[in-house]
Amino acid sequence: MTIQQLIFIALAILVIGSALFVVTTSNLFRGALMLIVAFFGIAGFYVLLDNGLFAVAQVMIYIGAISILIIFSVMLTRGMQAMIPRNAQAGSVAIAAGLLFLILLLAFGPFRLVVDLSGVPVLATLFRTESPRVLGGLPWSFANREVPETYIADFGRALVDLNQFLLPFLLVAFLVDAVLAGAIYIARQRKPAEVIAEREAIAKEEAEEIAALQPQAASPALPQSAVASTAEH
Amino acid sequence: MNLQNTINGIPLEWYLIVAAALFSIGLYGVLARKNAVAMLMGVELMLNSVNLNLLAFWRYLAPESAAGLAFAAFVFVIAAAETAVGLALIIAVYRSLKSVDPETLTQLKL
Amino acid sequence: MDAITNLLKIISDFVAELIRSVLGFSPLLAELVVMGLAAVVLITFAALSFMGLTYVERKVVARIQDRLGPNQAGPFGLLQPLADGIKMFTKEDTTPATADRWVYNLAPLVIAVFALATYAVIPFAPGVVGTNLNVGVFYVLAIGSGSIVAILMAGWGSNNKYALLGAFRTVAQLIGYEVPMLLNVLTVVLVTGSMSLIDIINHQTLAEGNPGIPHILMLPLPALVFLISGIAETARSPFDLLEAESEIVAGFHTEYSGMKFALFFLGEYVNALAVAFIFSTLFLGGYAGPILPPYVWILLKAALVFFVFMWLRGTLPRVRIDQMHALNWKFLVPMSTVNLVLVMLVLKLFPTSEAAAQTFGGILVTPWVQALILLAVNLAVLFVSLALAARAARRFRQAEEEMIMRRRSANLATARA
Amino acid sequence: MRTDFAFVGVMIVAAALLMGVTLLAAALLRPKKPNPAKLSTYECGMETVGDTWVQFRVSYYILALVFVLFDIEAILLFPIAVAFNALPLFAVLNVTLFILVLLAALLYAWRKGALDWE
Repeated sequence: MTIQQLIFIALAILVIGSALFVVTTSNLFRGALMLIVAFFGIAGFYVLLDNGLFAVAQVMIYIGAISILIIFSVMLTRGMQAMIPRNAQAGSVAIAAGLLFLILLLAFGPFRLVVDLSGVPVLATLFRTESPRVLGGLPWSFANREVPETYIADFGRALVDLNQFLLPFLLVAFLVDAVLAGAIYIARQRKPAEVIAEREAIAKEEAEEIAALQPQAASPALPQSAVASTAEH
Repeated sequence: MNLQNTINGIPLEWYLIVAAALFSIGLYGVLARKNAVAMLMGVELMLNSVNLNLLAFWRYLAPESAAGLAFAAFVFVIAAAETAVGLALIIAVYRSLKSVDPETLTQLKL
Repeated sequence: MDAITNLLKIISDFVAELIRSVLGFSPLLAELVVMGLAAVVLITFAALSFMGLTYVERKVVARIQDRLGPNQAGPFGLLQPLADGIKMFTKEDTTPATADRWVYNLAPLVIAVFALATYAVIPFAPGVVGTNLNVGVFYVLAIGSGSIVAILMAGWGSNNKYALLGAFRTVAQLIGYEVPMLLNVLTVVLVTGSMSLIDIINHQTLAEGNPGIPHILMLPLPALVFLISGIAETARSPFDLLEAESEIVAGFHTEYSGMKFALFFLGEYVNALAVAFIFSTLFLGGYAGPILPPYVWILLKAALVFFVFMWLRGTLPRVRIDQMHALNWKFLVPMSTVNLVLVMLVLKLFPTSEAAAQTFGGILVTPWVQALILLAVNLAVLFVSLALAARAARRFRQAEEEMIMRRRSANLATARA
Repeated sequence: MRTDFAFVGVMIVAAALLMGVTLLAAALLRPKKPNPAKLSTYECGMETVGDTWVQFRVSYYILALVFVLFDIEAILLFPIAVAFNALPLFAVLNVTLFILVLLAALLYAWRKGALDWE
């Protein structure tokens, strides 16, 4: 057992444990904190994968930005008091998720070498055992090479290379523009008067629509109730 | 265990198993939670497991290629975008309905 | 002479050799022990400089404000930090009954650990650096986000309205000022072509084929903005809004006392000192310098930057929260972005290497000429932005005055009627 | 195998251990005489009215949103900055376009008043 294997196992326990806590806890703030622990553990995996750039980027984006957004919205929505952690279908979902994990485990894991599924008609195409490195009928081969010293610069060059990732790179800018515009529009705090005016306008519009739909049987109560029900929400 | 195909003594399958477990946990979180913010946390876990897979394959199969890195970077971007918009929606819904339970969201107009 | 220049390197090599050969550890274990020792030395250095800096800062600020500062404990009050330490250790520490215990107690630990983790990449002399990461500056920026999480933990865990409000305000400030910091570090990385702090120092060191121009002469605007956002990132005066006692008591650490409070304090100072070190490394040439040994140079430069921090603290009044956000988002960020784009174009249009000029075109210039062009562009951006900001401020004031006048005349009219 | 991050891990562990020991030592040294008044939350002598975990204004969230935008920019721009010397002018113009589009997003937020603090 090498030291890297030990580190891997420790990280795996940390990540899986905190992820389980995240999906089961009823205290949403603590859940968000454990989510940060899980993100940190995954950054550790990236270090083991010789990718310092993404380990640091993981800390920066997921812990420094996304987690902050999540914690802010936990506080903004006050959703954690007396929170019911699970909904009605939680039991069946748990079984489904467990099954999914089992299938993935059989597809990737060392168990595939123990449990021979090649005899089962449908599964045989998925889990071929004649070659140990086959997934969905596609063989893969290991590179067995070190990461080049210049991988950051190579990545940077690929991002702005017309034949590689220039288009998605530029699209990211537009995506982010759209996200910011949309999120600000959705989340901005409107003044109470503004909201009331808007709702009244909607109610009036709806009332007119209803009146236009049934001009002969226009009972005076109907538009009024429509106004009331819209204004309530 | 074929040590030829391991890096630092760790076979690729280990990463895949961890990623699979993380994905399943995230899926459970998305489907079984009663709080929209908690569901988003599940989505984050799933996206992270995908990224772990992408970078593990990059390291073991094609460390010279930038494709694995670029995909992982774009997953970062998409994750941030998805969280930003998702949480903005949740906050807006919470303001009008005073609830973050997706089951109370039964109408299209707030 | 050589022994003095490389003193730190010789000592560290000697200790490492001692552990390897004399104690007879296996290579892996020996390496781990050396790393652990180095970490302990770095942490001790940070903790001791925290104690010293509290004293020096109080003295300096007192002198600026025509006071004496600490002068009771020991000669010139030199034992003051020790007295403070004993007090912190033995002070009763209460946890509010309604607090979220785990979160509340872990927050100071998290903030201290993340503040100390920055020191893993600061180079003190050639070969004397915790680790030379090839993503060095990116690491420094990323590890700072740990303290944001710790502040939210403290604010939440205290179960106190003031603490939570203070945490929110501080976090809004920290994440805001991280943006100009990012953009200006990016400018330095553009010029250097590497994120490693050692490479950044080498780029500013006089060597064959390298004129060794400190980046502050090439990029004065990024240096200035980095300094401002560094002060804001460490929540020091004039950006110490969380200490606005009249508004929100004492910010996110209202409920903390004793050693836990001391850890917050330590985190604050250690972060400020780290910013001073990083500023010296990025813009002042780090440990590079003539005559004196390298570790003296880096300490001198960092001390100079820290003195600027104390000076600003002693002289400037605290900014208002809306001014602080406006300064960041409406002035520093747009200015830094425009400057970044212009620096990019200058670097591409005026390359210094012949190969680059032949491949990509542009006018071949010497490094000094390129530095002069960068300086000119930087200053132009700075002055144009300042002029624009001044015009906007003037307009704003005029509009405000007009409004006041209108109101006054309206009041007069109602009074007459 | 790159070992350059090993020291970061050692540093984090060592810092956590040392600071934890400091906290423990302080916990052993200090007096402990709690009483209900001492353990109450600091509210200038007033009892907390209502729920402490109050709802906050959404402008904090929007500021965080703009911050996330620039954070995303950073992860893509830092590798490009490292590769900058080997980039053709065409690529640099595209990076410029990228940054200007993001600047447009900032200007939009500015115009919408998302950056104002009232």
